[in-house]
Amino acid sequence: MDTRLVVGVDVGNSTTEACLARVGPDGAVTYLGTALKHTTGVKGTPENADGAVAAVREVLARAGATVGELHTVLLNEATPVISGLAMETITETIITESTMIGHNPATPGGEGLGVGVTVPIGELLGDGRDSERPVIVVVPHGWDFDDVAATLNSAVRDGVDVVAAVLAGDDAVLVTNRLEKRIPVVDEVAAVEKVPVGMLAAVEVAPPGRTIRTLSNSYGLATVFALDPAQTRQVSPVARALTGNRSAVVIRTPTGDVTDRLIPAGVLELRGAGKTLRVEVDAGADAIMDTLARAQPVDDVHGEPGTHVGGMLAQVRDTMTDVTGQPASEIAIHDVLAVDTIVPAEVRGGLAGEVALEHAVALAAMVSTDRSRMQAVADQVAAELGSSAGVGGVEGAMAVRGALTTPGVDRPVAVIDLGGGSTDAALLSASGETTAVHVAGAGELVTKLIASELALDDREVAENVKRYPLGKVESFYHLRHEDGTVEFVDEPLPPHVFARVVVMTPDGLVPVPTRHTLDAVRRVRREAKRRVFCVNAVRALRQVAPQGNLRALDFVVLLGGSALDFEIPDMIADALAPHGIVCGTGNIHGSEGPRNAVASGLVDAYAEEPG
Amino acid sequence: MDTRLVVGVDVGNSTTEACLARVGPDGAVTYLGTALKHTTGVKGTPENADGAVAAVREVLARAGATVGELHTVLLNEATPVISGLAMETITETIITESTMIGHNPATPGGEGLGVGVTVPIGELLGDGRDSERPVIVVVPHGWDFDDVAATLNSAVRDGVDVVAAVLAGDDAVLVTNRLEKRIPVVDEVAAVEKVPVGMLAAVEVAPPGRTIRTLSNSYGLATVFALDPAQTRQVSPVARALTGNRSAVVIRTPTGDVTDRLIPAGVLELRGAGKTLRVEVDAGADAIMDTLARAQPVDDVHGEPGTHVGGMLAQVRDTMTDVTGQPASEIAIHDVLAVDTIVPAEVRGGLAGEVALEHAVALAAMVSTDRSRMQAVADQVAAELGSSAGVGGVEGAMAVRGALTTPGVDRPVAVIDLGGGSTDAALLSASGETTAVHVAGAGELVTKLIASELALDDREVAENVKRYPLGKVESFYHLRHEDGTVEFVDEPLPPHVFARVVVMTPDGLVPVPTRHTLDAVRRVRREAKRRVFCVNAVRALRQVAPQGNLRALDFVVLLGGSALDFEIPDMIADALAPHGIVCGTGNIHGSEGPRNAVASGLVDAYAEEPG
Amino acid sequence: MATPATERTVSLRETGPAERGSRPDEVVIALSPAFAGEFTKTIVDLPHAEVLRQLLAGIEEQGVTARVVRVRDTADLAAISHLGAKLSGSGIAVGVLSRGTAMIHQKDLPRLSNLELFPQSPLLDAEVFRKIGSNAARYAKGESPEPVPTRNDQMARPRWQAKAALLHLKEFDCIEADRGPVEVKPVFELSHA
Amino acid sequence: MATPATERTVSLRETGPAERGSRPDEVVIALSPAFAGEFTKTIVDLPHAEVLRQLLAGIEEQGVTARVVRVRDTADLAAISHLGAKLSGSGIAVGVLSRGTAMIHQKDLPRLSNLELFPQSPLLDAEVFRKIGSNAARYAKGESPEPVPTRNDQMARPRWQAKAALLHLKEFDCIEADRGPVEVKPVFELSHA
Ligand SMILES: Nc1ncnc2c1ncn2[C@@H]1O[C@H](COP(=O)(O)OP(=O)(O)O)[C@@H](O)[C@H]1O
Ligand SMILES: Nc1ncnc2c1ncn2[C@@H]1O[C@H](COP(=O)(O)OP(=O)(O)O)[C@@H](O)[C@H]1O
Ligand SMILES: [Mg+2]
Ligand SMILES: [Mg+2]
Repeated sequence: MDTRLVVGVDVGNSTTEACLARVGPDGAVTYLGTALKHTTGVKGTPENADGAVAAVREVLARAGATVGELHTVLLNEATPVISGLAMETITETIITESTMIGHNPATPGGEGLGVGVTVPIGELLGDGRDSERPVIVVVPHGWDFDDVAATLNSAVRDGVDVVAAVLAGDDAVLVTNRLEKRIPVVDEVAAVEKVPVGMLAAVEVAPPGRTIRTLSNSYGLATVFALDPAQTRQVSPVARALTGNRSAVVIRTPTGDVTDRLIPAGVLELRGAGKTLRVEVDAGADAIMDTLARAQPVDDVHGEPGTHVGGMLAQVRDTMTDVTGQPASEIAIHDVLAVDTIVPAEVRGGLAGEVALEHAVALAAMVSTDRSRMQAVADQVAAELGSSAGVGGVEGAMAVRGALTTPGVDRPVAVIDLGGGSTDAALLSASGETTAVHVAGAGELVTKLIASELALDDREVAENVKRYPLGKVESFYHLRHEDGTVEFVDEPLPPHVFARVVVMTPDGLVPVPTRHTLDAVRRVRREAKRRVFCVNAVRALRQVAPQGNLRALDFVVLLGGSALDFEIPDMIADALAPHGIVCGTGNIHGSEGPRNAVASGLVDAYAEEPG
Repeated sequence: MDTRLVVGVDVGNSTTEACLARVGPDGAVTYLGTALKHTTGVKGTPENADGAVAAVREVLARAGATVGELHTVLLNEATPVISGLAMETITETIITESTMIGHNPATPGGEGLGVGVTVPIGELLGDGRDSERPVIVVVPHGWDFDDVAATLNSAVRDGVDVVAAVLAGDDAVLVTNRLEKRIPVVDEVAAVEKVPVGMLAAVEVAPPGRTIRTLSNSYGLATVFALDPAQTRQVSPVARALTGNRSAVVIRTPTGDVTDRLIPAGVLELRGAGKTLRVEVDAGADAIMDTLARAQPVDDVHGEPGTHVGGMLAQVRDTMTDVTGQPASEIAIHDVLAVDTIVPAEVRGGLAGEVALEHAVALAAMVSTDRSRMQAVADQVAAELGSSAGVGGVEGAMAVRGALTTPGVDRPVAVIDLGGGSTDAALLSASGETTAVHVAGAGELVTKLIASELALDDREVAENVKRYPLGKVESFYHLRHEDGTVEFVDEPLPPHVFARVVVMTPDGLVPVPTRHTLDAVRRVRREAKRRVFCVNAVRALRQVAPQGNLRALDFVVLLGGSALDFEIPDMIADALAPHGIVCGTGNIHGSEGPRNAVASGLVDAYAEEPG
Repeated sequence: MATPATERTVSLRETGPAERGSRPDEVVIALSPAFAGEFTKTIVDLPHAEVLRQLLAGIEEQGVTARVVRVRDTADLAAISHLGAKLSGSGIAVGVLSRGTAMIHQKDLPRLSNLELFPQSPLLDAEVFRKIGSNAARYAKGESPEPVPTRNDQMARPRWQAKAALLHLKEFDCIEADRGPVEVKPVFELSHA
Repeated sequence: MATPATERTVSLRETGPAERGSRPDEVVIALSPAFAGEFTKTIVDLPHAEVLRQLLAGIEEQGVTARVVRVRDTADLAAISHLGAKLSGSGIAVGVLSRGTAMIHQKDLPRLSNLELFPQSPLLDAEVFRKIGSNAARYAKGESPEPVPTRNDQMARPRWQAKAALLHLKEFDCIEADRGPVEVKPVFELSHA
């Protein structure tokens, strides 16, 4: 057989990659170039042909070769693994009977603790006034700060013991600056009309940079409201909720309370290894994943109908039906990754738009539909290019073959393909057999976690936060990188980034719409990557390693889009180092980095035994 | 019996507190005042009398009473619990054969990766020059940056392929700004003369704000040095050590390496419950504490002679001998608290003062000497005051009695006394019996952890970092608090705090001599408190709770100096909340906060049955 | 009981030429030549006293100090605001014209740029001016506040266009060419309507 | 092979009156009236060219820009340094006298205060001036560097006291009262010793 020009084509969920090579009569392979295109249509569907053809044309053009010279095109047998995502909040904070105001406004007034009976400012003066008991003045919308201060000053002059105030508007500093008697003032209480009147209440404001000490201590509340032990136990959640605040208001309502309700998110049913195991979603991610580990290999996963998790998995199955064309009943979920996360949500019953960090569980679910459709794509590619085309090998096996072209790698070698929807692992043993697995959860889940924890509506911003380091624009002429170093610019920076936390993308600074500090955004980014990719790397390797023992592994090569990330490979290498594993980012043909592994593997497989 | 004037006196490790009260014929108690003095001499020794007498005189003076009217003084039977501290580094990083330079200097030059043979700058020009192979130029001390740049430029013009440079001085930016060909330059290499010459090497510098990608990846090293798999495995620790750096140099020495050696710290022998359990110190804190839990109650603890931990415990025993006067052999260690920590230490074999974060284990050990010496102190107090004085009750029982004067508290109640050396817990059951325990580790261990992790030589600064919130002085007129809020000042701040992280102490700003960011210092502070006080609170409560079941507890009251801390009480309350426990800072007599519990308890005990 | 209808007036007492401030906690309010002088109300008859009072209140509530200067040699909003920013210790200034149009500016920005612009004077009520003051103070503290939400009422443009043009021309007449900015102390008086 | 013994000279070309800089990445070097003019060496004969070159190098290595001004109406180090700080975009300046005494100052500090002071001119060699430039640039970047370590040689005081007094008086003679500071461009020339 003379030398033949072949192209390996790997159709992924988001990217289609090609590898052009000349295969000599003796099977020797000379690589001529690579190309990368966006996948057209959903992976494993005929629409993929356009993307594949485009990749082949580009790699040929780059090498100055023509379609005519092309001998054959080899496509990957993608066991189409399709992933779906869902997230559910599992805790809810509710304030009853307006017993607490804990929105922690940015500019409260005065300092200290005031305990007294709530009195509307309108009833403060005139004969109806109450000059025996200490009072806390409640000021509705519409009052001018000068008039509020004047009214409070004259009331005090009339002998009314004004000990604190609660305002609707953002006027606390303005009022306290104009008061003769210095009192603590909490402001920006939007629903101030709901503050119970004539009730014993306490207002506390800490000095700048400090947090309150009394209302965040159950026994502080007991002292202030002379509570008996049973009442103290009942209000202790109020103290917990106010911990860390600089200001707070507590009103002594008979049964008023703040509860951190657990939302019955429902039960997950895991069927596998002949067993059906059940686990409550709100038991959290660890409990779910431990149960999952005991039902390996998983046949299917269901959510209790009518519950949140039931809805979550139904949602995943629906997306699968449009993708695979299979009816929902036929869709089998073979793996789930549960991740604990927090979602900022408004507190029910709050008077001032209080926001609490509620617990949530994010679920990535993975479906493997066994019907192979790559042959249909191959036929269409052959038709369009006028050359022969066929399925060259299974993704996992091809990836691990490609990885072998990385300098310093030897059998036995395991690869982890860090993609968008799923994380795939494959092991090529010393004797040459390959075992491959797919686990749910990868790049898209990381992006979703970042978006929800930072309350970012724009998915594009969340993707940027994931991919690039952060900076803080400190003036129009300089910004500070997340590693603390300063960088100056010659031209003044645009106004929309002034004083903002920004992402340093290749095409400029992208502001992150959040009131978090740079360090807080950085922690959310790294935690999301750790909880998805470090967990999944270990989980997937355990399924391919001999007897599930990581120590038996030598070389691990990281591939796929997420292996291009600036910190994920280091995190995974650190997680695997204690097991004595040499782990690093692949470098296909010593030049392509973590890209092109499967396409290159298809060419090598062909060269070994030209089918 | 008519009404009697009595004073309860609690002698602690650092503070001596007094409580004055009038006890009526029917046993009714009227509190008249409290006082707090520094303890004189070591707790449980006759020198305590001066402090006790001073406290009694002050509380009498405050209430306008005279020593003559005093009926009796009641002292606490302090089971003198004395704690010692020791810390040992258990890992050590060593670079052999100068194979790596990883000090990550602040101002490297240029960008990218350069691979070539190391050549001293002196041998660059003239006929001996090497114009075939790419070279990395090594520049010793004494060269002026203009001359370095001129020499490199002329070498390049002569056809020498200069691909990178390594400099002794801080000149990398100065040199790269003057080069015609842009190359990566690593500088500030103090021991540059030790860089092997004529060896294949690689220099990588990342753009500002980014980290290196090739030399921190094992397969990147394999690609750069064309390593076989065995060599790749051998250099992979170098990749791990360089992770997160902005610049690095790797020199291909035959067996050069970086090892993270585990220092054999020795074995701890825990004797208790009829068993002797052994645990390696470098198995870490969790392993040590789990083993300890299985040897409860602990009779004694020993360290393997001749090993680090042997030295640690010997050191603790020596301090005990001078304190208690007992011979070392008689000293029984009844509890230890092990805490994992990190200690910045210079890397052995480093060429540029590299510092690595080494693992260390801190040990607090507690000795209880059963001989009671409080009676001797009481006799001396009686002599000096001319009134009767005696031992009124055991510390734990008295503390829990005093806690009952906190509004909102009822039996059964548990107290945790967060002191300096030890953390003490006591439970008063519904039926009135008290069980008390002491565990090792409290305020002083927290201060020591902060000092070692931030490499603070001055213990006073570490105590300040523990006690007060942080700030960052951003200009002479404003600083930013750790909660992100800004505070302006009228007078310009002193120069020694300019641009520094400071502690906001009541007597002004104290700069923290560290290059860490404010957030990093804050994380060290909170972590140290969590690993000592949250761990000890749960550990101590388990030993007093019925069947060790925390759910059986209702009310927990926090007492002692560390309960005054601005965040420790909230941390402990959060840790106990999941067990349905109402936990908060005590408020003795509804006014004294967490202070004076034992002194008040002594008075109450006396009032019940005037012994 | 709504607040009694108090109508305030303001007079601007000149205290000397406007200097550069050195305190970083200072926002400068730069007034156009005819503000609270030739004119006493905005295009929708909001008293200039109330405009100034709400701007000052927005700044004070944020714990930041304010300095008021009168610009005399131009009636261009960008020029007035940028001049104020150059004088301001924090580099942040609020510029405002007699008819009400306002802008938040910063000293390093190009003159024709701005941090926030409020072009439609008919839509600017007391509450908006309070928020403008508050946002300016927050920029001075290095914070990055959400821009002040302003309605965009296409209907307003034609109805008010003529009056706006008239006020603009009248303001131009009050320009005193090549006379530098002066620092002024606002003195508010209560006059019961 | 030590670097060849190159002796550099510097001439300061005046480019106009010294203005306030606006760029925050700028450190101003403020020179006394006789520096690199009437005098060309420090009290220990370190060439002024080398002093200026090392200060500039320390600043450049930190990625910060520098501007050099000549102060003419005073020979007082604190006054020279504080004037430089007022002109500096970052508010940070290095002041240096002909005999070598130097100081790092900041615009908001009281005139008689400073960030770092180097009073003993005989102990200041090229390496110290390099570190002074580097520390000044790090303050401009908002960092808080360790102060430059300087030897404190009591012995030096008497030996050099007379020469220091002489140089001080001579520098005084070069004062040009009420002439403002000028911006200068240093031009270095290599002259092989
Ligand atoms: N430079 C990058 N840094 C970080 N993540 C990246 C980068 N490029 C792509 N990704 C992530 O990789 C995932 C897609 O991986 P890829 O291998 O291209 O997908 P697939 O193999 O499924 O086609 C996405 O989640 C994307 O966010
Ligand atoms: N205001 C405070 N904030 C935090 N810690 C404190 C405060 N005051 C004292 N401490 C800590 O309390 C410990 C001493 O506790 P204390 O109860 O006085 O000791 P003892 O009971 O052993 O006499 C020390 O570690 C000290 O650092
Ligand atoms: Mg406010
Ligand atoms: Mg440098």
